[in-house]
Amino acid sequence: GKKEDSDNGGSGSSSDESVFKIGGIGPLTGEAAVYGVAVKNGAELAVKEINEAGGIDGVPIEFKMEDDVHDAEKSVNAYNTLKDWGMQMVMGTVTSDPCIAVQSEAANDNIFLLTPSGTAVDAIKGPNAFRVCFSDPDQGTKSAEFIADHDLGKKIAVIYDSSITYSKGIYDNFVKEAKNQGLEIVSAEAYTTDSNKDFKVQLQKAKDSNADLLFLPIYYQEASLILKQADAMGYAPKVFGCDGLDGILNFDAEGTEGVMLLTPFVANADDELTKHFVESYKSSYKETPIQFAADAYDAIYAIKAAAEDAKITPDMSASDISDKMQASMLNIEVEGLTGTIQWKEDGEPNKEPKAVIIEDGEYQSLD
Amino acid sequence: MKALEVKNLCISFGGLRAVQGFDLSIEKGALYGLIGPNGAGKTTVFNLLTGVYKPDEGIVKLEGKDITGLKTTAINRAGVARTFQNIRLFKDMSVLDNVKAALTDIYKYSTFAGIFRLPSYFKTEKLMNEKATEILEVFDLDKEKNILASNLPYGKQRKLEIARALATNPKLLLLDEPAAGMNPNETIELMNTIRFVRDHFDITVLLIEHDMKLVSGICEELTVLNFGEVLTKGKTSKVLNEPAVITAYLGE
Amino acid sequence: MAMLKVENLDVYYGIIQALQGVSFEVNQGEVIALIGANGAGKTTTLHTLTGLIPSKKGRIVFEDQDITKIPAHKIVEMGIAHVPEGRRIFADLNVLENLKMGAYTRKDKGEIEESIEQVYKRFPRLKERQSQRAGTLSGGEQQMLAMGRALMSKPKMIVMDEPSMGLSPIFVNEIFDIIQEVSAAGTTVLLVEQNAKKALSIANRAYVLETGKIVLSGDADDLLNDDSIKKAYLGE
Amino acid sequence: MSFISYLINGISLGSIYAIIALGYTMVYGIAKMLNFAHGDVIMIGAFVVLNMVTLAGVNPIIAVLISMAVCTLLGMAIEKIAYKPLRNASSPLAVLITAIGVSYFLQNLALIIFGADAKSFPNLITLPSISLADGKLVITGTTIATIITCVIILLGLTFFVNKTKQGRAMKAVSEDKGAAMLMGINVNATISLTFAIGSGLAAIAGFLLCSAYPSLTPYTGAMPGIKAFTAAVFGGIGSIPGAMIGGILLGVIEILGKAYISSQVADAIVFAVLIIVLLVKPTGLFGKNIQEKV
Amino acid sequence: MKKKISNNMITYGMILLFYVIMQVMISTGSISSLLQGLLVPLCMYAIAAVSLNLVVGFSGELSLGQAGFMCVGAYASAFFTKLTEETLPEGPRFLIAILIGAVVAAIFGFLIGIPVLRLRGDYLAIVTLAFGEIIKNLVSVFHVGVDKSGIHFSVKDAASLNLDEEGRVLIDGPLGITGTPKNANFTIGIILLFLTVFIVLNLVNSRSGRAITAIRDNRIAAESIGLNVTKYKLMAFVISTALAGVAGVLYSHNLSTLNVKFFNYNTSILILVFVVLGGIGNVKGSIIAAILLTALPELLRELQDYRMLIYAILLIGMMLFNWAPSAIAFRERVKDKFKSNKKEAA
Ligand SMILES: Nc1ncnc2c1ncn2[C@@H]1O[C@H](COP(=O)(O)OP(=O)(O)OP(=O)(O)O)[C@@H](O)[C@H]1O
Ligand SMILES: Nc1ncnc2c1ncn2[C@@H]1O[C@H](COP(=O)(O)OP(=O)(O)OP(=O)(O)O)[C@@H](O)[C@H]1O
Ligand SMILES: [Mg+2]
Ligand SMILES: [Mg+2]
Repeated sequence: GKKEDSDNGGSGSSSDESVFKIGGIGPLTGEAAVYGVAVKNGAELAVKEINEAGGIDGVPIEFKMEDDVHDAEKSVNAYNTLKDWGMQMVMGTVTSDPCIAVQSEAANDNIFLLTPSGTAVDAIKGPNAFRVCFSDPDQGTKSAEFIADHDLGKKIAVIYDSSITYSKGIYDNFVKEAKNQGLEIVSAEAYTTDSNKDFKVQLQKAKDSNADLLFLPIYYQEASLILKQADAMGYAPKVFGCDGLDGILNFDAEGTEGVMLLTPFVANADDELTKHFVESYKSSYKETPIQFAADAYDAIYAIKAAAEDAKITPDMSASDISDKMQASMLNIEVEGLTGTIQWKEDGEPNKEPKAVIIEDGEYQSLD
Repeated sequence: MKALEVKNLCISFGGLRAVQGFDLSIEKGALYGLIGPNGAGKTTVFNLLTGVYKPDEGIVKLEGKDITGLKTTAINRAGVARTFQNIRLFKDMSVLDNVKAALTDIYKYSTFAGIFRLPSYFKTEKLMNEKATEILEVFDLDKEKNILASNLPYGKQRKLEIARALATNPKLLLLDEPAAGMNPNETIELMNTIRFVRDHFDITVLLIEHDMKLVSGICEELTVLNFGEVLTKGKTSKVLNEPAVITAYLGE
Repeated sequence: MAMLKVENLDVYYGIIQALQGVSFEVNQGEVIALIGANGAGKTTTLHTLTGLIPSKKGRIVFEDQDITKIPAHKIVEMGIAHVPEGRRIFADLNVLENLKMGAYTRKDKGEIEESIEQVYKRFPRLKERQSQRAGTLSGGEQQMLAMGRALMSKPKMIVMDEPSMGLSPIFVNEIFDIIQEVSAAGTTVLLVEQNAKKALSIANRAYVLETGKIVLSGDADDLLNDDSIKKAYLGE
Repeated sequence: MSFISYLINGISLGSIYAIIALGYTMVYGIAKMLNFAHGDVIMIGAFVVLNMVTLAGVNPIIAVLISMAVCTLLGMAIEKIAYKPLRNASSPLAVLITAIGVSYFLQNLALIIFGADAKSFPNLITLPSISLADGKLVITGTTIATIITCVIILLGLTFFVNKTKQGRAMKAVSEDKGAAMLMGINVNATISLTFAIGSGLAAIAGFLLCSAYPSLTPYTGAMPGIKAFTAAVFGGIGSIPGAMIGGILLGVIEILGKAYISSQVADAIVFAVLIIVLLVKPTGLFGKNIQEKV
Repeated sequence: MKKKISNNMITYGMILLFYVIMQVMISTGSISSLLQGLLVPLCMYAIAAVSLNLVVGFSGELSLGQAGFMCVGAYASAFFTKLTEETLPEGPRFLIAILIGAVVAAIFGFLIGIPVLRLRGDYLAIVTLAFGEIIKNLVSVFHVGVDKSGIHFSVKDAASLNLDEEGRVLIDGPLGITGTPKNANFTIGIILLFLTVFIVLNLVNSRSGRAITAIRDNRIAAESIGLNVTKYKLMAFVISTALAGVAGVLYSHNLSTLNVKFFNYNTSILILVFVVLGGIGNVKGSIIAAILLTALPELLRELQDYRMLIYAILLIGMMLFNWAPSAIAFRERVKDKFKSNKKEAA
């Protein structure tokens, strides 16, 4: 790789033997590009920092991100392209469905895979696959628990995207757990990616159901529309969401006052790590990072930690690296942007979700 | 039994009575002409006979069998074939295939046999080729059989249309202005062909034409249509000399 | 002085050459017939003349102006009207609207009504059908409309492509009368006809086209009596 | 009561579809082509307004005018570069595919210029909303503006196409370009004008779309484009009033379907109604059923 | 006639050559992972394009719903495979899955074709597009699971399937079907492509095929010679949908995730792009265009952010080059010159 140098965070023009080649996969074009681009940026930032600080045990990282347009088949193509490039580990893929396909390929090839943001259960099915973010069931369950624990409401209305895995996954598990927690779902209305502009019907039904709380396990673009349309209807429910809502403040803070969300990453948190990250991200990319960028940043640091623990070297085969990394992932603890993370056997992260509420256009801790 | 018997055929378009109380009766094997001024309703009669339009009223009988109101496809199966005033060939198909398309329901093998090339495919295709070539020979088109229909000169396109109609094995052949756009020499040749077809294939021909040389040359009897109604009918020589026909249609 | 001068026209369809070095002249006030068998290139000649297809070589001069490269719509403005083969009437518009389209280039708004009346006088059938959708007219009626529409532009010169095709005998005569009337009223006429006898009988001069070349030309009367013409085009 | 409020929702959603469909149908009616890039011109128009207002601080009305100018030029350029060479192609599908290429092009161009993240579109329509029945029914200012604009465009286009010389030229061109030339009509200019108008309307549509649903990405135009295409067909493609009615009906059906049947399968319901309508009336609500004369 | 036959032979030969070259590259290890991974998708797209060409090219109808039928084939076959994963051996199971994909897609094609084929042109296009979207929308609300007591079904969520301990969710709403075994491989893909081409070309050159093209060229004339328009249109449509179903089977047995999102109108349109770019009614062209346009974005990866932009420009450029009358004339002239030069040289 000669050309990649310019955009992989300055890994230096090292020969193949003296770098770790990490491949990133995610949507850089197409409707989900915003998530892929965020992951690319976050990962490149981390790679740059690590390389500047001497790399992984002195070995620099070369990072290359390939586009998958949020499509499973293209994702496999991207994966194969990266294999041809000499990729030793996968940081990806960004979205769930492609991740399921790619992790199955990676499991076959025994290449280590760490997805920053693939939330579907099956996205890390193989023993070689891990993730940084919470899984869909985790978020659904944790949301229900949190709502019950903090007594935010008894009667819940939900609006979710029935055509995407993320939203549907959280919703299903939320419903399951809500029952256990004694919450009542009084209205559950869906929409699809094909008609994600007008939510007045769903809002009307939520309103009519006299819910105490509106649960929005969706992404912030739609959430923002929902909040504005609710406002225009004169409906001001208590709103609770998941990590998909993160980003809403940069997008448009209007109408977000009082919205609560469960997210591992808060861009205006005042710990040093976050501040530093947000600052350098802003200076490099001219925008505030969303949680996807933070997940990717943590993913790269997790790879570094595990690689150092495993004492892998760049001349090892990808399969050997994978075996060692798998074992080491269980040993490490990463102080990340998204919390202090340890990994479990099944590849799931073990970390505490943070709950925040938006007050005066800022996140405030809810605990 | 008559080849064609039509009683009181009527159709209107909006307020326009295009054809009114049209009667026609043609002997088997006749060469019959339908003439009349522009817009008199001749083509409309053809459209009624072939099921392109459904008549508002009236009965059409082909060799005694009532075919009124049937679909175009069914009427063709019953034995009526036609050509069109504005040529309608299968432009992107070869001359041979134009004719073979018309043989589709005459020489049959299953689609399955066609796809998997069973013996019946080869046997039947051979028969079809022979039959189609035989018909094309009549129209002197066999040498052009592999070129695209749209690449034929105008005159030959008209002939191909007749050949295609003939391939469906009709009892009655309807020709709408077969000589339009042809020069006098070509017209003469066409007249011979039409006569030959009638004799050789043992069919009845009803044709519309404005070229009086052709009409007087080959039609035995005529019906003259004017403003949707029959003006007169009878032997060609007699009809063409009637003053009413001269004033309405022929002039001079 | 020739009103229209065509010099050495070469026209291709793709790589097929349709015209080879066609040259002819039309003088002010003449009726010129262009005859030839099917596919000889008559329609191609007229299309090239009015700018519908480009020529590869050659020059067309109309009233001392080179119009070879001028787009079709400008040529119409300059005073050439074209009655195209196959009529090409606007099927979705009614008869009156079609006629109005014919007057598209005219600036003298007030007189358009007058011209319409004139056309109706020539073709009473069109008046009866003035609000019928043109696509449903019979073949002959459409031919009248095409002719009427061309006249609506008050052309200096009118080119007609087989105007008698599909017309009843009485109407063929009438059309030729009308052509003569149009000519008498001062419009120059270039006429392409399959009905060579009729065409030659009203024309001043004629050109014979065979496979893309002019093979014969001369006074119409002379050609009418030419044996080879008689045999090839008059069916005698 | 809720029915009426759903109805109002449907009309406001439908009015957005309608305004997009008008541009679609205009181009289809004249150039006889499905301009699949229309939705993306809308997106470009919205980005122009957004950047004018937020970056250059231009007055919203002027921003919309600039956007119209940009889209008009863009539309004409697209027509000239990508569509015109195919005007006489042997199949009308060729230009359809090229339009798809143009659509990809515009989306990816916008992606590179404006980035992938969704932009929030500022609320520039200051019309007050109307409250009825003690505030139980609210019609937003944007909806009112959209409907008024829709009606104005509808009347304007109808007048233009039927009553002006240019409009008549368009009709002639849509039927037979060769014959139109022989009438002295400048066919290239006429088609160019059609695209200019269609694309100018796209700019307005983009502005109204993003005012009603203030989230803008390079892909914002794609789905509304398809929905508007559906609406145009629903009303009878090529028919100007058809586009308006089709658009509004589509919006109403979508909302009522969501409200009374299922919000999960609302898309299926919309398309099912479309199919049923077309089966009963094969050329759409206002489409002329033209029988070919034999 | 002769020309047609040799043209068909070139098509078959091309497929065979492609297969042989790829196999040699695979066995010598000189194939890149990317290309190797692309082989099955290439077959899949080629099959889809050839099948759509039957409708668009030979039957002359504009269909924008081909992805919907691929979706049906993909889901039906993957469902079957998952259901019998433990009970049937892989070979026969996949064979049956292919048949099921084809048959179920054909049934949908038949049911949809009957009412819809009465429409023409752009109206047919929108209705097929609509059906594609309906299929996509409906399939994504299905939840199907299986346990000892049989197959369970719900349109709400996986939980309401009430499966017992051992139960497996086979279709999980928008998540679709995951973990379908990767039964498709290049050889099977090529065989299916070969079969598709064989069926389409032979159909076209048979009695029914002539009827289909005749109806396309002139419906009124076709009726006048006694052809049953509905029957032949439906025949082309149903065969086309069955083959699209087969393409769907390849898709679902090549990736371990199956999700309706892929089968949206964009995919239908992409397949139409293959057909038109390759030349309407040109089977060989469809295959080449499918391969070219599938490989192109991969080859352009070096261009990074500009990749899809360049892709769009190339697509427009290729369309203009292939279809613009002026470009065609130019190409013919060049060809002509080339020929005469060669003659002179000889
Ligand atoms: N579908 C239709 N709708 C309305 N009017 C029609 C329709 N078909 C035919 N007509 C009208 O019916 C009349 C008869 O038309 P037809 O085509 O039968 O005439 P024709 O005798 O064949 O004339 P020509 O010799 O000029 O071809 C014409 O006035 C025509 O305008
Ligand atoms: N669009 C076209 N593409 C290719 N070849 C064409 C085209 N139009 C005409 N030709 C060919 O050019 C030659 C001249 O055709 P043209 O139409 O000018 O003849 P014509 O003298 O008008 O004949 P007709 O009496 O049949 O109208 C013919 O050989 C014809 O096949
Ligand atoms: Mg007639
Ligand atoms: Mg001609």
